[in-house]
Amino acid sequence: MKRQAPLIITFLAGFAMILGYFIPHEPFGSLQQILNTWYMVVAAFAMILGVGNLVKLHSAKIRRRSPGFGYSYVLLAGLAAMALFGITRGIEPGTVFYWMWWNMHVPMSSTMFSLLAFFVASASYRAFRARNVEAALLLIAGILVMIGRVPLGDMIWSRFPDVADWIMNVPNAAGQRAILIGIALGVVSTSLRLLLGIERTYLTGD
Amino acid sequence: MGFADRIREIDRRIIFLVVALAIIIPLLIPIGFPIQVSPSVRDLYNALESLPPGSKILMSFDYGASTYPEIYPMSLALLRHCFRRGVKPIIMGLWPEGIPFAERALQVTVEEEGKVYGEDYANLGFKAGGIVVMQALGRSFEEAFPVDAYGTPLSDIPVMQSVRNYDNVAIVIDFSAGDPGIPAWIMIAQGRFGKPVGGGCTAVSAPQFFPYLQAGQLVGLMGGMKGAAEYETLIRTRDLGSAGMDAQSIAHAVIVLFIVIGNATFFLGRWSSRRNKGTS
Amino acid sequence: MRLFLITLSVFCVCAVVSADAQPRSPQIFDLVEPFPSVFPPEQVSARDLPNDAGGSVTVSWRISRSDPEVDAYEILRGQELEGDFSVIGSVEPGTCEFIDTGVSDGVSYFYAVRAVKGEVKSESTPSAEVSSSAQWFNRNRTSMLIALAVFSLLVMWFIYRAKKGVELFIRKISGLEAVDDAIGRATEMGRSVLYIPGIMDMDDIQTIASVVILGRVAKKAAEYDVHLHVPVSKSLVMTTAQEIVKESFSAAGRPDAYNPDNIHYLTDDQFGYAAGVDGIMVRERPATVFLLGAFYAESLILAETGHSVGSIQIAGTAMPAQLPFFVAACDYTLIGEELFAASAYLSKEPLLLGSLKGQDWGKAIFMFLIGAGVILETLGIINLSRFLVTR
Amino acid sequence: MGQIAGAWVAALLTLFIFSFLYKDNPFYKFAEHLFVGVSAGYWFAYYYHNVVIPNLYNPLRQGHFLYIIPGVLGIMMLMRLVPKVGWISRWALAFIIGMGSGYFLITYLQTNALAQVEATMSLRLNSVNNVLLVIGVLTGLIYFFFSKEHKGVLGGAAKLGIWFLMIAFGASFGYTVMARFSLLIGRMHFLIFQWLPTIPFFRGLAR
Repeated sequence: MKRQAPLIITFLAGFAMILGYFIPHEPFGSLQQILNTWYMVVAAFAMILGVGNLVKLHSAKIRRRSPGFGYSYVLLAGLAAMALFGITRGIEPGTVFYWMWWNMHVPMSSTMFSLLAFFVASASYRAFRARNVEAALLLIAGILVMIGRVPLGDMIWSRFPDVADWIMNVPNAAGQRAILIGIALGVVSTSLRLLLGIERTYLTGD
Repeated sequence: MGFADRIREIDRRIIFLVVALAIIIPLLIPIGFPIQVSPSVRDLYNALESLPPGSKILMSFDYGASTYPEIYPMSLALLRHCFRRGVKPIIMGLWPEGIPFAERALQVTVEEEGKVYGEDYANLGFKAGGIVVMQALGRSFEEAFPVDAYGTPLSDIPVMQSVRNYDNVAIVIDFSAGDPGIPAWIMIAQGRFGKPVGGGCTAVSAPQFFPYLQAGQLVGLMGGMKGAAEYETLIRTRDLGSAGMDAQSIAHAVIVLFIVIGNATFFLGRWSSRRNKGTS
Repeated sequence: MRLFLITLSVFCVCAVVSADAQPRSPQIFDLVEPFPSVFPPEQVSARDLPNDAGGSVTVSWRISRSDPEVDAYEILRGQELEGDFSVIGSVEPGTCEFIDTGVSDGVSYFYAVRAVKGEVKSESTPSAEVSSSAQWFNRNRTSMLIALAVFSLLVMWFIYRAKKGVELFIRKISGLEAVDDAIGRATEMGRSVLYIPGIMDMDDIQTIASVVILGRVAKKAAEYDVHLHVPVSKSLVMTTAQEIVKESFSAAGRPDAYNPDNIHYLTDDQFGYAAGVDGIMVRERPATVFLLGAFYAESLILAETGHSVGSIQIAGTAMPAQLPFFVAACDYTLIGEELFAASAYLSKEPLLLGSLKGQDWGKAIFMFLIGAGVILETLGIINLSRFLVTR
Repeated sequence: MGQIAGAWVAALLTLFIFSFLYKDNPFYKFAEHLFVGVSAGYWFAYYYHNVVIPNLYNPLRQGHFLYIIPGVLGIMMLMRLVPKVGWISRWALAFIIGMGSGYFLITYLQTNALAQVEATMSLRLNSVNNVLLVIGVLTGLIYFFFSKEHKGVLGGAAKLGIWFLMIAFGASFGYTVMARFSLLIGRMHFLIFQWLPTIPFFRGLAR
């Protein structure tokens, strides 16, 4: 029972999702939506485990005076302030939660995101080298599209934007399609293995 | 270690510094590369240009912090154009983060053009619900927004007094970063109520809206920072978009230069190692 | 003047009558005198929306001849032809369709549409009787059902054959061949292995695939006695990963070496997680980094930081937009489908390998369809693709 | 005042994160830990207000007792904290994995496989572009064959396939570079034109 039940639940939940796709008649028609709501609720409960884990690890760090334990205070303070203000005082504009979100979370998020500009530069310096045919194709396609999409490219040669468009619409589209079809088959096969209980490592043990 | 090797193994922090300079310098000292205006941006400009002064337009800010560098410059350009032409924008947002950006854009443009709140424009604020709000607007603006963003009833705002529903606005402009965004506005405002819809979106999502442009469901579209720069060219005001385009052009050139240097040193290194092998 | 108006009206009516063979609306004749200010909409029809869960009827009509002057069309509904009709909705001029979602299944309804201009209302003849119903199968999705059946049978057939002991050949996948060496390298260097399972939750198939691969990697890590560190972005992924790693350590005979604290939660936030993992990378300097699962824009932030601390990086994802960044910045990249093949490849279990063979047959069928479709289309014989359309 | 304080907090945190580009340092560590804490707290409160209240608490209060099921599944998940009955959390996990597999099985088969195959097979071979597209898709698929060794004709086709994939990777890389710079320009713009002007010396920069 202990071992069989999870396999049966997996199969039933997956089968329900598939039925919901093909059968518009109720109660099947709205199954996908209902199960998705259920999932969100379970994920919200699991959040307690995650945040609990974070608190446990960092309070242990502070207790043990591990190297850099001072930063754990910062982390716990940020977590506590955000969660407590958010739950007790609401999350609308004008609240402390909103102020912290707008002046801490948003700028740090967008700065982290903007680091990409630097990493794109260092990655292309390193990786875009014509070591072999494959790398050379990567390089040429990358450079042509890059140049074709800024005014500078247009100034050098007025056909650059057309070249960039052609690369995007023909060889790029072909490659992307092959990748997408391959992924779909991989997903179908993985899902079937899970639903049929052939892949069950995630459920083994006592 | 030869010169070529040293260049090849260059400390990546030097690359970071060059990239940062390539962005900061054009922002401070705009260069002014000529910008080609694409037809979809020109169409949008023409649609606004053809409105008689005093017309009202609805402008929805449906984007957030992560896409603001691309879309915020568009809103500046469009607001400037409206104010200069005497067209009166009615601002709203279907994304909570959109309104702070709208307010910032208004602050800048209103001061420049000397406009008055309530007379020349209105800000209805944020409303959750997406498509439901769009449909409610079709019945009555007052139903969707009983008060404006500052708590004033719509009936007390001069510019809103002659506005009942979509019938009384000339065009709907959407600054869109996702859902709810341009597709929903096309479905409701254009499809159900027959209002022309135009707008701006991120560079990455622009290609997916081309079919709407071809079908005439969108009167015009700005894609990414480049779209904003093109609009600035049309209204003859260089600002964020154009400055950003300079920075982008320079940064692109810098990256291409890095790639060229990388390849040159790579081949130089291979050539010298082959020669060494030959002599030993 | 009056004479002119009458002549014009008669002329209009004649035009209407001669242009349309449909039943004439009696109203038109009633309206000859006085002059008809608004013509009614025509040919009102109502039908049940097919392939739905019921509760909806689509009403369509031909717009009024005086459409440009009309203010709106009102849609009316009644349960008896002679009974009361009530207004259920109103649409703009130029519209010729309305979807009524306020009906009960199995009840008969009649619809009419009227053009409204100021105080003047001009109503059409009622539609035929209609009732809505829910369907037990969405016929638009027949091709999906066939595809699903074919691929399920293929995969199951090859799994069955594998069970019977038929040998299967699997080609080399270099990213997966490198796994052993990458973990061995960590032993030699005395450094850790960092495993990043992407930023999506356990309901994402890529995350599930990644966590299964984590099991295989953990087993090798236990055998080599390497410190395995798994920071995650979702609580459910944390609990699942803890289970799997614990199990793998027992299977490798080293249950004592398992420490649940090595698999810990950071934050649900995309860039908060990226900031945290970057910090871990620069401080711990792992010998090997695995980036397997669903990634978004943070892919390159992680891969570049991992490279800068000198780690060997094995990446893999089915997010097409992120693959270029992994290809550019990592030592090995599992491209799309290869990510889903990894668990079978690493485990060498015949049943799992059998499913790979099924995938290959799927590809072969698709290739055949593409080839046949293109040839038939080019020769102008038949458009095969329309059989595949699903909604 | 709150706005200027906010701008300063935002600007300092922005600079702290940028400092990581030079090397790991106490400022980055501070920002990183604050970021992890604040964002975890953010999502915790977000889940509470946007999932637990509307999808569990409200429906249960209104008497929709079907919602007891996700509540029970959620509590099963929490049972992990009690070692003796921890195994029951696998039931909740099994539900989620099953649901995810079923959902993705359908969506990927439809939007990735059938839609792409359909788009490709309706091409007419009357232009070089279309011929290239079809060849690219077919050879790309051959590259993904696992159960045949890539030798001979198959090997040649797979090689051509990987070339198409490489062009696709290069092109998408080049295509996204632009959007990535917009983000950095946005941050720099904030620092130069919004934060610096709060310091009297730089007031002239305000826009």
